Amino acid sequence: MMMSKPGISGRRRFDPFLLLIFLLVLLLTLILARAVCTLPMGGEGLAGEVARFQQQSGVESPVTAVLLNFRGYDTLLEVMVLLLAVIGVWSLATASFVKNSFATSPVQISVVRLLAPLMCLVAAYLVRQGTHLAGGAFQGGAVLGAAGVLLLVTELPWLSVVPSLLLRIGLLLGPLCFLAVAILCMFSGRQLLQYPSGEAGWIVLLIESACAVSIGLTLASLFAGGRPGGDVSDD
Amino acid sequence: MDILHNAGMFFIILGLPFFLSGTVGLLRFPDIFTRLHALTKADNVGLGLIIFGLALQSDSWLMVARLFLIWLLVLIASSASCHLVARCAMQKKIQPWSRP
Amino acid sequence: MSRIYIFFALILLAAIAAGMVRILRGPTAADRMMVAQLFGTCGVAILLLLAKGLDNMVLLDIALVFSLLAALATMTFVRRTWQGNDGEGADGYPS
Amino acid sequence: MTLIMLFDILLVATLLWLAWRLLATEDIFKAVVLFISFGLLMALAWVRMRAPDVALAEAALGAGLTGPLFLSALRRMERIRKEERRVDTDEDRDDDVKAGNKRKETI
Repeated sequence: MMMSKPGISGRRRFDPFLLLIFLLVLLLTLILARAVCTLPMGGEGLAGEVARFQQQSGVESPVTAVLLNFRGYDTLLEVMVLLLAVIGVWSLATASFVKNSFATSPVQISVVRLLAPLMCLVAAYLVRQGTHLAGGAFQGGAVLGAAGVLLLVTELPWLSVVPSLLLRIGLLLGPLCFLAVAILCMFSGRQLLQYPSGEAGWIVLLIESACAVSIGLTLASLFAGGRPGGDVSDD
Repeated sequence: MDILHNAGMFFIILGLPFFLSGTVGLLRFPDIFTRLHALTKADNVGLGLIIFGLALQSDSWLMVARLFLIWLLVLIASSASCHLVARCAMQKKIQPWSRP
Repeated sequence: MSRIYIFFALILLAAIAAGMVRILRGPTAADRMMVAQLFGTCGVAILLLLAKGLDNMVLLDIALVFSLLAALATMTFVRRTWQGNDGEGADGYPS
Repeated sequence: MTLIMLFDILLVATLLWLAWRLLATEDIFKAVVLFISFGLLMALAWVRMRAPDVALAEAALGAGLTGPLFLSALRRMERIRKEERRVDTDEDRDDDVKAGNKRKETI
């Protein structure tokens, strides 16, 4: 940004490296175009397969059925990846809750007071909606994370006030819940993540709610940019 | 039913010029305060009219409630961010435009 | 009949596309940021019109999320980028 | 249904133009704003591709989270850069800085 003053000279110089990148990108585009052109046309893919087993999945939305039932292990690993991301960020830095030297506008504080609970409510609504329409754990978790970010931006440093143990439990809630269900399924004589038939509905909802909490906390912790060290630094 | 539909359409069509004038204001007005004014007021009136029109055409009260909730949220968001940006611009001592 | 709603949505999309010129031009950082605000309001209107035109009520949820999060980017911008940034000139350029 | 096609074409054209400007611009802040706008429009594009789930996620992440994340990262970057500069000026022009204490002007 400091370099971004208009009128910096030498911007348009010829660079052989850029030419190489351009050629490589062109090559990639051609390969992708060829791959797209050779796709079988008119096939319905796996949509019919999903529709056939929709009844067993316990939910009405095909997307949620695929994410949490048919391809449950995939989602399990994704949730683990999010957890790993937080662990990585936490081991790199401590969060600095920067105090802005300007006072927060009272308007902002009251708007946040109004919006943050509403966001939590909408997050719950989206998770609930995920069983039959669009929505689900990731969407709800993202809205929950946005609520956390909103509080952090307004300098209500909840992340350093919440007991560390509680925060860690919240972060682990989704993955642990998912794993527990997966392993319990194995103990009762089924495959990994093969839910008992007829009870898949509430199991999916349980996993989704737990994951939404974890994803929301994960996103908010990633925004804070480090392990909440506890004290508020002023910079 | 039909008259409600037509009235709704009337309000939606009435709302569109507000959006267009908001964009024109954003592009043509001389300084940040006037642009804020154009953007956060005209657009919200336009959205309100469109939502009112859609509410007249909708067939359930739940839908009407959801539409008005959305409008309320946009109103809160716009007014709050308008206030924050304008306050910050005043703190930075950006001079409001005046007729030369 | 549903085509008329799509036509309205098209007009609003054109308004958004025109508004983007302000991102490139806008002298201060806040001018650029305001376009995101315009996108929020116009985007909600487009989504509502599309919901009616395509008869897909899920879009109302997306509009709800849009409107809920519309203020977040601007608030972050004001608190974290614009305000209390001491290396900045009066023109608001994040120099 | 040519009207909806027109809508799609305008949407795609705007998205491509945004992406190009986003990559070509030299001002990082401008790029961030363009990216936020890109996210909002991308949500509309997902709607048109009949993927409301993805559109919801894009609306929440693109509009709500990545924008603040980038703005916050930008601020952090600038602070780090400023501290580096401060060290530089301390080494180079120690007397100047001490005498005038004009850190802000040297930056």
